[in-house]
Amino acid sequence: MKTIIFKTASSYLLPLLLLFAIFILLRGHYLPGGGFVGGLIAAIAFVIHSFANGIEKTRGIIKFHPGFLMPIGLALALIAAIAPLFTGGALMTGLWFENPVPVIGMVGSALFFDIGVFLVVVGVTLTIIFTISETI
Amino acid sequence: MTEISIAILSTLGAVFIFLAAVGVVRMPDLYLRISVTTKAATLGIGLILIAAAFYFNDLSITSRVLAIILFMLLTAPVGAHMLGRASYFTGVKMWKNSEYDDLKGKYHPKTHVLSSEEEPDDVKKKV
Amino acid sequence: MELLLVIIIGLLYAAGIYMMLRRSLVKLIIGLILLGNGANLLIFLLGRIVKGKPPIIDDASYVLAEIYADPVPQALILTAIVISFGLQAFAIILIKRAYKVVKTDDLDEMNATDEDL
Amino acid sequence: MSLYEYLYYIILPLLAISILIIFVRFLKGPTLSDRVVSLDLIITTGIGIIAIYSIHTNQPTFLDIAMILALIAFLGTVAFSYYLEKREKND
Amino acid sequence: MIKTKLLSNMLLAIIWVSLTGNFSAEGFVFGFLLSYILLWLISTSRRDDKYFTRGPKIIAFFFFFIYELVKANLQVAYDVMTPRYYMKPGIIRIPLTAKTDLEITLLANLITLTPGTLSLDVSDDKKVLYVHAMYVSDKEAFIHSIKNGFERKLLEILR
Amino acid sequence: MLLSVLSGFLLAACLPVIGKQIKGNLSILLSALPVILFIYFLSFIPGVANGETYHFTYNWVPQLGINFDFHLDGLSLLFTLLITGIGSLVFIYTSAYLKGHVYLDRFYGYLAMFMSSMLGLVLSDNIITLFIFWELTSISSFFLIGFNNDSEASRKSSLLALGITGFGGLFLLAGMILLGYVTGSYSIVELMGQTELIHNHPYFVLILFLVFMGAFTKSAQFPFHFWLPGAMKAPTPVSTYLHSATMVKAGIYLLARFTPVLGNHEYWNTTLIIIGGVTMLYAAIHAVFRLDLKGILAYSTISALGVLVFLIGLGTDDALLAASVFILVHALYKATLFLVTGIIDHETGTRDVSQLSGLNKVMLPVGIAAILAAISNAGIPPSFGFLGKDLIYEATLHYGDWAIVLTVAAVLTNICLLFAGFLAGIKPFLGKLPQKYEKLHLPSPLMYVPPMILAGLGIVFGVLPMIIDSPLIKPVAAAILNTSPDFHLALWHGWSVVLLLSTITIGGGLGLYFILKPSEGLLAKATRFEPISPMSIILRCTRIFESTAKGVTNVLQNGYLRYYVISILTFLSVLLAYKIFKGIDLYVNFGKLTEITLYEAIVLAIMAVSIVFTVFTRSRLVAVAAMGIIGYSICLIFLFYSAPDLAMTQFSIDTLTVILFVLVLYNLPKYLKLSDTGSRVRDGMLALIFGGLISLLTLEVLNEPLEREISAYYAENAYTLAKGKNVVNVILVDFRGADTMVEIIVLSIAAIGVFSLLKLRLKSIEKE
Amino acid sequence: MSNPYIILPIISQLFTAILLMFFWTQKNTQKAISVIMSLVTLGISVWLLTIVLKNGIHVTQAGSWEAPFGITFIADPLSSLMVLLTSLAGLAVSIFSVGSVRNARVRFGYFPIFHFLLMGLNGAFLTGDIFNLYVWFEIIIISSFVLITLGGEKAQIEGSIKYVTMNLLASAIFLTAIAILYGLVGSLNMADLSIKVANLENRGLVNVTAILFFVGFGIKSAVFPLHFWLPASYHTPPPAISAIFGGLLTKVGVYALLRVFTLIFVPDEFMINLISWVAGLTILTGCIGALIQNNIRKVFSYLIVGHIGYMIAGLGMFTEAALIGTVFYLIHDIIVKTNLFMVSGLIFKIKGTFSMRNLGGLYKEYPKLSLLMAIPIFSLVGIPPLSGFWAKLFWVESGFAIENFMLVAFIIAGSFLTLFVMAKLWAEVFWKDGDKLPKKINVKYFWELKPLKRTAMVFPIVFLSLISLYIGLGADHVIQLSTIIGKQLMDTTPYIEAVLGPINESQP
Ligand code: NA
Ligand code: NA
Repeated sequence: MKTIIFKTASSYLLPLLLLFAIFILLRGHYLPGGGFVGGLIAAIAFVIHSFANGIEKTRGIIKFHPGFLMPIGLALALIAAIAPLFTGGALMTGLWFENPVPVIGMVGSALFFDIGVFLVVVGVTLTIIFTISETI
Repeated sequence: MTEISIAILSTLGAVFIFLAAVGVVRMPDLYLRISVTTKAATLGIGLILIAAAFYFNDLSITSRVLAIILFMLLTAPVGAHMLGRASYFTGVKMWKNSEYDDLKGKYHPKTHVLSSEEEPDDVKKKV
Repeated sequence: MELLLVIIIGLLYAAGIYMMLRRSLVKLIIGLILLGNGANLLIFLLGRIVKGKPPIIDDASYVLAEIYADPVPQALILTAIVISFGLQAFAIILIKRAYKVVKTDDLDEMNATDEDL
Repeated sequence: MSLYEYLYYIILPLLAISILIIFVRFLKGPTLSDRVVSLDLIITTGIGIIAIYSIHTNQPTFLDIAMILALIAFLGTVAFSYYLEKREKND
Repeated sequence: MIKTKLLSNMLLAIIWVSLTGNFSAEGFVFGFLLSYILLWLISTSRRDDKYFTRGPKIIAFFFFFIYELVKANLQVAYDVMTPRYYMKPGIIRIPLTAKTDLEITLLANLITLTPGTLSLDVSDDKKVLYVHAMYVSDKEAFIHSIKNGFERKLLEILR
Repeated sequence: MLLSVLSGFLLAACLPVIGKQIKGNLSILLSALPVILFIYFLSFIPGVANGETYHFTYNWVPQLGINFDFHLDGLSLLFTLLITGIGSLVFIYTSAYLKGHVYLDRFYGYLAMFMSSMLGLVLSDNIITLFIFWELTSISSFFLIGFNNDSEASRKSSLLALGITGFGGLFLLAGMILLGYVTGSYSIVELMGQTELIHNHPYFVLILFLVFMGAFTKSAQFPFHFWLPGAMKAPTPVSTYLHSATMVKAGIYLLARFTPVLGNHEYWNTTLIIIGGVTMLYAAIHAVFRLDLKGILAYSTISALGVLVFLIGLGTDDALLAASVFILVHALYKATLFLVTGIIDHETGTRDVSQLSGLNKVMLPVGIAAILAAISNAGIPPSFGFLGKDLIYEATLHYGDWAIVLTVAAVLTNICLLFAGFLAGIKPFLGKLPQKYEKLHLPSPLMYVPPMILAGLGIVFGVLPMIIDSPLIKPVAAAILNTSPDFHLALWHGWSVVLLLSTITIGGGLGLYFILKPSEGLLAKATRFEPISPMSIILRCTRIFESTAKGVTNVLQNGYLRYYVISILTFLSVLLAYKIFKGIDLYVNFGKLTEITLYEAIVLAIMAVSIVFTVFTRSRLVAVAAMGIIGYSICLIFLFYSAPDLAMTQFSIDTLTVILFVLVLYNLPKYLKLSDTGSRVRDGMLALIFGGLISLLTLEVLNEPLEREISAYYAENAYTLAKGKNVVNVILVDFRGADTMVEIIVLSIAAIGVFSLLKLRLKSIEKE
Repeated sequence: MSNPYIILPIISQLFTAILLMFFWTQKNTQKAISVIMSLVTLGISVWLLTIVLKNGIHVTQAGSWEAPFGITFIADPLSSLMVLLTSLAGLAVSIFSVGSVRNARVRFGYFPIFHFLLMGLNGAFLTGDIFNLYVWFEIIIISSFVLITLGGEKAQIEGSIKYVTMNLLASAIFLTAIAILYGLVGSLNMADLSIKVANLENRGLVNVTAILFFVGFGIKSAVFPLHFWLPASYHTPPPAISAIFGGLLTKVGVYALLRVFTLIFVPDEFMINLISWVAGLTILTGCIGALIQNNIRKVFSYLIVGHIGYMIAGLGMFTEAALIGTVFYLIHDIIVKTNLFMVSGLIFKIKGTFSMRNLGGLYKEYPKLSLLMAIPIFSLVGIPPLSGFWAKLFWVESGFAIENFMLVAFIIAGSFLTLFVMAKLWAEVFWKDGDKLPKKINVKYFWELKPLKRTAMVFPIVFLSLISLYIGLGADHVIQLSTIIGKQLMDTTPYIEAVLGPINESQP
């Protein structure tokens, strides 16, 4: 859409929303939120940007096909899930670092898992919306 | 003291929202409805959110409330603009008592280019 | 409150079914979505509803002490919602593709595969 | 009447009634744009309800939902506008 | 350029800190790093942003604006609640002094948020703003009030 | 022994590989297998003659007690000798008959497979193994009948044959299983010891019925006989081997085998006498009117099979002895006649008996074989056939009150059979040789020697019955009777009623032969009754069945999705309603319900209206938007009832769904076709009933107390063990993290699906 | 016995799928990865079944949360067997895909989705949690949706709409059933449910819930009158996809029915009658439908329905022997149906059509291939002693034992119809003179393919044919295995104790 107003607003919204998305992701273990909603917000940020500036521009920002985020996220989640297997533990057994990390709190495999979820959700949402917008 | 300010803020907020609600029903055309609701609702929500900030009296919550308000102030008018513009394109009519329509004929129907030309006075006429 | 919710759930199921029985592919998908919503609410209600006590442990404590809402149905619904989203997204795109190749939204014209080819 | 009762028995119903009124516009239309306006306003009002409810239940976490509502309401409006323009173009 | 980036970065870090409510040094450092990465991720070489340099001024303008918003609402409220319509709506063409995208956008948004006005669109050559207004008793006076009111004040702050 | 049974399969399995090499003159080498087997089985004669039986056990599926338990007694020995003996001759004959045929290797493969199956059938003591071999004979027969598969008639006949025999086979299977269930054993030898138990068991009639169905279909008894004439589409060696000498006798074998188990019971005897009697008469009369040599032989074979069933049905010692003899008699002369027919067909190119005469002049050895066989068939002394016929009359004459009726039936049958035999065996060879056949010459000895051997045996056994009397026939009768009978075969029994009957038969048959001249007109007269023949009736039933099948399938599988949905929901609703109203004590515990508040009621009211609006609005977009409102209302409900995570997710997903819809809908055409009021009312009723049932069910479940063991555990341990305070999220990423893992995979797949659905365009070469 | 590695069949498929996504555009790499990893998974599955048979049931609790609090994965003989069968069929179809799936489809995610589907199947078999089962079902559904529509041809779309609708409806019903079950007992672990449901006093509600599960799984396994989607859709996608659908997908429904109706809801008399009637009518509709079809894939599709009826009949008789029969048939059916759909693909490649009217002469032109194809065709019929035969012994005997003659009659009738249908198919496709039949343009015929591709299409058929020969001729081993499983289906105590630990005496 060719509107200066929207275009301008969207370029400021993008970093803000991404920040918010990561915020939601990281605090999910303590308060409502988490990888899924966080990922959705991040995706929405890009979608809004693409509505305003066209998909090509948004693609330029992401630098690769968003679908590629899916295997990356899946791989991350998978690694987090099966890491315990290498030490003889059951699938998805929580592995935790000894001490809490500042800001984030306790860091463990669950966090990496959630980040995997986050990436997958971003990849999925963007793939779907971009594909359909392109073929309209 | 806090309680009273919360009560006042939330009442005002609710009333503004109520006004917006009545407005959206009562206003005779789409543009007026957009016009009414954007501000009434934004203001009303802002007030209620501030009431909440007062209530919790916590820095992180206050800052979050401010972030929401900021965000709404940023997006509400943009949304209104987009919807208004798109509606005009699709030929949503203005209220019969409307006085001017400077936008008439300025959109190129195919390319959606909006020109800035001022039309001759004889063309400019009441709707 | 449960009574009202029960009625709404029944209504959602009924509406979902009714929409599935229309001839329009779009309505069919809407029907399926309504049905999904009904099922989600059903899980929610049957996990027994509790007002205003989200299952979040507050800053000071280590366990959920007082009466809290059952977190299990919530987790189930979350999963179900997300999964249905994936399925719905696909189904919605299917509408588009179907329109492209069959040139209609009318389900009655999509029955060639039941004929003997 | 305590603040809680006030919020619960006056403000919350007032907001709910507002939604009901807006919903009338949604039902009446007549154009899709009107419905989008009312949808947007319903969500906005929803944010108000959430804020009041978070006070009532003393759960500040609900405010985050408000944030997401605001964000997504915007997305919805944008998408509908996008749709309206696209559709017009294809006619 | 570097300065602009740094400032945006700082601002985002501050927003992060207020979002999380964690006003400690670590929180800030983390927010700073995070926004640094984000800015790096979303940056394109063509960008030339001045938004973040104007941060504080914008916040000041924000409070001025709240006042206008309340005023606007009261006026509309009256019209909504009373049975008769007092309005004379119309779409008005307003020539712009504002030049940059940011100026135009802010102006348009502010106009939308003020009494009975709604920015419908900006012409593609950025010379004209089309505004839908509820009360246009006198067209020239209306254009003048916009240009002298919001636009001037805004440009003062921005430039 | 296992090897001897399975060797045919091995040979068949090797043939596709080595087939190319043996197609030429080497094919006769394959005959070595049946010859060796024949000799091998001959070696059992002395032992069997002494009343010994041999038992061989090879484990196969001991779990079920299904093993290769081979039991060799007189009965099985007779059959193995027939199978391998006639088999040897047929193998030899084939090497000349189908010389140079492209698919000769296949043919031998099927033949070998058949031979093995047949051997397995007659040797098995285990009734399940017996059934397995039984089915294998049907399958081999299917392939052999359809050997000339370019011809549609061949394909049809083979399907028909397989249809009938397969159909019966399944009954037999059920019967065998039932026998096993009743007695706890699958061994025939053991079953013989439990006759009393079986006879008195409530399932006895059922068992009889099932076994009979198997035997009758296989042995082409009325009314299942009609597949056999069709089976004559097969090359002549097949007709010889399968459809006269061996396979069709499997049913006879089965009945004989089960006589000690199931026989000696009123139902057994009556049924067999009636079915056998009807078959022998019906088919014999039919044989008279045929023109096609093979047709004549087919019907006379059916008739002969009827005679055998009839005899087994009589069940007396005499009758069973007669049956034992007649099996051999028939095998010898009928195989000869078939082989001869094959030669005639091969040389003259026709099988129309009205066109054939005087062939003796060009192929005398063949004629001799044929005439000898016809004599044996006619029961003219001193042939072996005479001996057989005498025994039959002996049996009928001594069958109490019904003796006269039965004897008359037997005589009539034999007259017709005699006629048929003369028609096939004598008519072509005597008389004037048509000019067109003058240049014919004798075929390869490989073709005419086998029938000569068989026909010769038919006379030798008649003259010297002692050769086979105690070594072969006696043990057969012993096996059928399960006792040791005392008798001797002899050509001459002195002047008796039996001799009179024989004379009448021969006289009648000869008379008929000279009066009736086979012609088209005669055939046409006979075929007038075709529409009421069992074949027509059964085929008509099949057609009705098929069109019903088509109708039912088309009605069920009508292509309209909504009817599929309706059928599912009706099914579910009926079951639910039945179970809810019948099994549940309906009540509502109001004390447990929470209060109703105004704002929630408003939200729910809005939701209800939106639902109705979604359903009834005419615009798809408005429906989608209304669906959005439904979603937002649900979001608020989640919020009110302590589910912030859910509210967030529901809200975001709902909006995304609406957006997707919007993006997809923009180019869809207006939907105009509205369904009629009737169907809308019907759908509405169904929907409301279903929704109502779900509501009712929900209310009832709400009355029950809910155990909270699991959520209590989560509440306890979410922070202490899983280090998270948002219990829902802890469940999602930890307690039930596997769900979430799967969930994101679902999303990824959906995204890939969307991507390929919209982007993938097949090039025309890639479309399939 | 606790063993965290029992989930390896799932993990290895997931790993494969993710790996394939990284090689999105490299079709040859994808093919190689798919085949190699299918082999690896097969190895893992063999190992799994071996240890389960040797040491008893193996369990792992995801997240190390003791049952019933976490999600239990459990490898009992039945689930390990299903995993093994999935891996066998998976390997065959993977190789077959190398030869038969078009590059365009490979470039749009065929192989990743295929492995996701296999992962979903393995997950469904190995999980011990009812909601987790739902989730795996969704994986199966979504990946099958994508596969069935991959290419987006008209027939595919039309078929898939029915497929999608019915599966989503089934999911909704399944989810409803889970909701009610949770609302009644507050648990999701199947072993735990087994105990808790048995202890529930309100049997009426339990029965209603059972109905919901029955219908939900019934749709998925395509029983009458819930099956209509199957004949409408299974013949539409490319043959490799049909093969995996025909072989495995409906059997997941059967598996779920077996699991739920032995472990959680032990059928009462009403349920037994219901299942029996449904089974009988399923056999009849399926086989009758097959009788009148001309498209060979539709013939096979209808036969899937009919033969699902057999397996359900085994459940309906609810005796140990009948269940043994069902398990045996399950083994046979997965292998043979997968094979048959591959055979149909091969026939299509050779002749360019699926229609019997236009097919013919195969026996003349490709005698050895025809004989090869005869193996699955006649195995399906159950010509003794081929693999389809043995299960019928168990069912017929059970039917007589419990005096359910109706089911015996249906099974016999079904066998006869199958025999006739397949013989007709043989006569039409292989025997009929094929010289005069029309040739299609724009189709790349079998003989034009590269030798590697031809091998890739023929080898898996050989592979599965050998397996079905083994099932038939070496029936003893398979029966031993089925007997172990059938026993455990009737006596669920080992299953429950493996998950929850020894049950104390106070619980009934
Ligand atoms: Na979360
Ligand atoms: Na989830």
